[in-house]
Amino acid sequence: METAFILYAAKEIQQAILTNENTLESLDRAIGDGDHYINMKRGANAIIGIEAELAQLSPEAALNKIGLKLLSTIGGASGPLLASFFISMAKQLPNNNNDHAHLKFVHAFAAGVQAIMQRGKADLGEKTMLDVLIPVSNQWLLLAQQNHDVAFICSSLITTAEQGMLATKDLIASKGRAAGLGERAIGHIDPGAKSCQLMITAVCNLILKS
Amino acid sequence: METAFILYAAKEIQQAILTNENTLESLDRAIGDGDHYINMKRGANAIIGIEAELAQLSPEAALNKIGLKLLSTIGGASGPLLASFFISMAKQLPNNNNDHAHLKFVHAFAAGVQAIMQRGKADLGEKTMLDVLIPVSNQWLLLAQQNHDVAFICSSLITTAEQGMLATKDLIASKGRAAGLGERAIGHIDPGAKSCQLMITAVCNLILKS
Amino acid sequence: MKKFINKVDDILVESLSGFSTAHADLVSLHLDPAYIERKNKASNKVVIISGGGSGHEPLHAGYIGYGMLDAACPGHVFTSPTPDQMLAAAEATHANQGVLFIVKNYAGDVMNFEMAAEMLAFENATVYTSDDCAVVNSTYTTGRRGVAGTVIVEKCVGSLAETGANLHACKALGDKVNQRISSMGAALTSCTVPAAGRPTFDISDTEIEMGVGIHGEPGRRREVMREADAIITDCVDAILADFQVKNLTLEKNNEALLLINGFGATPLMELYLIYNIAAKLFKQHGINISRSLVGNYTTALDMAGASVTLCLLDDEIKQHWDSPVHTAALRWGC
Amino acid sequence: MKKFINKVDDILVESLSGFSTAHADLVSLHLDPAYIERKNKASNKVVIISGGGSGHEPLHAGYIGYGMLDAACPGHVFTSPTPDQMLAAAEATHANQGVLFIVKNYAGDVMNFEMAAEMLAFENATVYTSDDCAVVNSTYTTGRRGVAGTVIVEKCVGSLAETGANLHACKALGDKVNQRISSMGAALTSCTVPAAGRPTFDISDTEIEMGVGIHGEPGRRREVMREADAIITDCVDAILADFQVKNLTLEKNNEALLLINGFGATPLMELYLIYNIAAKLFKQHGINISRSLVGNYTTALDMAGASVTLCLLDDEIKQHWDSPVHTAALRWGC
Ligand SMILES: Nc1ncnc2c1ncn2[C@@H]1O[C@H](COP(=O)(O)OP(=O)(O)O)[C@@H](O)[C@H]1O
Ligand SMILES: Nc1ncnc2c1ncn2[C@@H]1O[C@H](COP(=O)(O)OP(=O)(O)O)[C@@H](O)[C@H]1O
Ligand SMILES: [Mg+2]
Ligand SMILES: [Mg+2]
Ligand SMILES: [Mg+2]
Ligand SMILES: [Mg+2]
Repeated sequence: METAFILYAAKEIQQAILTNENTLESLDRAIGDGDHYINMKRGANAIIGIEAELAQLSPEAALNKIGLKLLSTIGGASGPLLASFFISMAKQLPNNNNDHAHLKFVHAFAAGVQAIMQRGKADLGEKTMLDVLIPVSNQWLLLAQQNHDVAFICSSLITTAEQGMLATKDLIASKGRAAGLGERAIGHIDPGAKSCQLMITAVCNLILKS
Repeated sequence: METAFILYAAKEIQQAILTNENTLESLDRAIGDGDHYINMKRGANAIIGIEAELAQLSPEAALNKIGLKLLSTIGGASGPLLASFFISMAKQLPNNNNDHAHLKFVHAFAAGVQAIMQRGKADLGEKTMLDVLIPVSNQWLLLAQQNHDVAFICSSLITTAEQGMLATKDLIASKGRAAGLGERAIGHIDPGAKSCQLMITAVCNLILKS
Repeated sequence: MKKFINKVDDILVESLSGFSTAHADLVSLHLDPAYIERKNKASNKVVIISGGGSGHEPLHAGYIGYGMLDAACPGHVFTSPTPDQMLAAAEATHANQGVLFIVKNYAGDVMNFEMAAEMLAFENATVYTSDDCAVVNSTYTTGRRGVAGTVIVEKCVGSLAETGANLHACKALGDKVNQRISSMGAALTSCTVPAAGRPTFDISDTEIEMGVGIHGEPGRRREVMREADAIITDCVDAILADFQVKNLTLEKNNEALLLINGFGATPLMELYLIYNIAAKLFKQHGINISRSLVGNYTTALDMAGASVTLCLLDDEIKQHWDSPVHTAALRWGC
Repeated sequence: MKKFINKVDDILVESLSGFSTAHADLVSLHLDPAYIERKNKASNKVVIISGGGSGHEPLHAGYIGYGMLDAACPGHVFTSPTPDQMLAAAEATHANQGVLFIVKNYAGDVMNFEMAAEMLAFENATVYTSDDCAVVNSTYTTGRRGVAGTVIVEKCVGSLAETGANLHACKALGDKVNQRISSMGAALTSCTVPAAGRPTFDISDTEIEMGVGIHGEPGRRREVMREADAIITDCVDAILADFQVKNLTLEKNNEALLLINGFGATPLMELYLIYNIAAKLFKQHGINISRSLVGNYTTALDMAGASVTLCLLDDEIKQHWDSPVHTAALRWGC
């Protein structure tokens, strides 16, 4: 993975967030406090704002920088979670030197997801972003180990992310702001799950296009 | 004038106020603070509330009691003005013993209007209740001195009151809450003028009926 | 209309009961006629009594206590109290030095207090507050309205009375302070008088009422909603123009008190944002804002909006503003 | 949306600037990262730092000063601050005795403060406030929310820190006070987050949201609007039930502090009416309300609504509640 790719991906993610203002805002208005879109936008814009600086860095340094920037920009619940994701990903990336590039990246992604689980003390089925991230991480590792081609993996992950996101609809939340809602959370997709699905889809589509 | 008549009149006045809730409230909302109906209602109900007590009194004692009750019940601008009216009327009534009963009452009414002018430091044309009361007082004195019959006088005063009330529409206010409005008061009838017109009309109609 | 009330007719008594229970160390409540009386008052001082329609809380009962008021007479919502209330309050609190009434300059308040003053058996005087410069004094008006600046008058006069000053001196200070205050406000929404059950005025989502009164009375003009900078600049300009009309030259290094008052439904966050704008503008005019007050001090029920008040200080006013005060709504130095 | 703002992105800095200018005797403002720091602090004491999303003013910056907080870290509206703010505030105010963070128990606040605490070079501890009994603790929840009771925790811990107590003692008192507080609120209208530009939730003219959060999060249930007696009875019952769940027996003559907190757009008149109802109900349960606080202390922007908070006192808590405090929003005894 090259830094240039990270920057392309950041741009795609920014677009994915900005074009889904209504969706993200409505979801967080329904079972949260309505700021998830604003938070994600602030984060995405901040990363694009330091694009030139990031371009000078190694991939892991860039990812780490992204994490730190998100940490000091987003706030809320999503801020430290996404920040932990990128910081841990950056830390993991230089390891697993025996793996080929793709697998290294998969492991880094998994480390990022692990960091979110630890920071948020949450797991699958709690109606959070992890309901997208954990299935995607698992599925990706599986497909990569089976040596599927990148295009197949990307298409498959798009589906996994969407299924994970949709699955949050029927759940009661046990973490995050929606945890106070009990049964009333049922019927609403989790905003963080939606934004993660959007970001994953954006990056997968970017790879598919190139 | 007998105390029984005062009590009949009070009932008619109460009805006139209660059936004009929307009108009075809207007028004071437009160029005042919206409470004129509530104030007048509170006053009228308080008088009916002491009906039994009033029935024991002489006409002048009853009028004085009405004034004091209004004074401690209505508040706002209309409270002390209407109170002054009745208290002064009560004071005047026993005088002018040479006049026949009707003229005595006319003079008492005039004294009441004078008291309002003094208390409010206001005169004709300032867009207040006085734009009804002064013309009615003058016209009444004139017709009574000309020995017109009571029915004619009552019909005539109903017209005078209505004209005075309608005339406030084109005026700029120089007294009361609407005085802050300048040109913006034009086009609105003064709420106090309206309630006075309603009360005068109610009493005149009572006499016409009997 | 959604409000925390039981029966509309009971609001006042229930709210006053809550107030006097919550502040039982400071005040006691009397009903029929209604007035709130200060506890622990001096036995020999000018008694300071204010009052007016309810709905402007914490005005006036919230300012009863050491260094400010001795009693307050609450009228029905937005309706001036009646003379029997003032008489009862004066008789209960009288402390051998006469009574000073502080009255906001509205026809109703003026006349009711006037009648009380005429009936009162002992020495008394009245200070009328009239700081609202939205109502331009002209041949057409009986006079300007008293709004948020009333709090400053009550604070300073209350402080002076505490020193044992006589009635004449208290009245003179009140008049002087009032003369040195100008206020100008804007409403974003109407208020709703509980007994009326609907908003006092209609205003669209894109309009504001410049110069609104604290009863929702119409002000100078209806305007299109603009950014805070523009609205507050107009308020500040109106105040500066008013000081000129009053022949009070605001000279370089004049010290002033800046009060940003919320009408009841405007968040503190916005009030501080307004303060930021107003303070900068006054400073640009060379005025030294050396005292500040930001919050809901003279409200109009649930109206969203705010007013800017400037009080030109001198050493005497400053001393009485700074002196200790212990009331429910204003407290410092003790 | 009508608000006194210029550009939505500038609200926070403009409002904070206004706050720090108006209270320049008490605080100073730092930007990038944003924190507000107390002036005149002791050189040797546990430093008390709080923070959270903005929009709850006067929480937290309004409680900086003698006897309460040493610094506050304001996040964007309803969004928790970021760890760099807490680090900068801690480094600026550190006074050789460690740092105590007071954090309202929301996932975002918890995680951001947690990361700051992990990165901080010196001794620190955190008190999480979780007084909102609207969110029933169950297998489904990570925990209850911190709401208006936070003010009581900050007051008491701030008082103890002023005596030179160590970090452990401050943390212990904070946990104890938090444990003895329950709150329950109701919203009549939604709030509007400036950046969103429209109300956070839709609610009709005949509905209320029982147990609403201070960010407009949905509460226990949507209900038909009722009279104040009925709404407040439900709040009081929820609080009493919560005390039972917590195994805190409210015994006869137990002293308690009753706080009626407005969410921002509810007039003081209604808050005192609520106080009147709540105080009577608690008294009927034998609870002795010996301390009271009524006003807008933990708001939710422009939301109309209020919450009832009961804090069970003991001698220690009473002493620290009564001790002198000098902040922008809470002041007594000095
Ligand atoms: N403990 C947690 N673990 C994982 N994800 C969480 C946790 N708490 C919250 N989230 C995610 O954060 C999202 C909300 O983010 P955001 O609205 O930006 O923050 P906040 O809730 O502080 O307003 C939720 O939709 C959920 O996906
Ligand atoms: N100085 C005055 N002289 C005569 N009438 C007055 C004066 N001031 C006010 N009014 C009358 O009082 C009416 C308003 O009464 P009301 O609404 O009950 O009191 P308030 O203005 O105090 O709310 C006005 O419409 C006007 O007719
Ligand atoms: Mg959110
Ligand atoms: Mg009126
Ligand atoms: Mg009125
Ligand atoms: Mg948030």
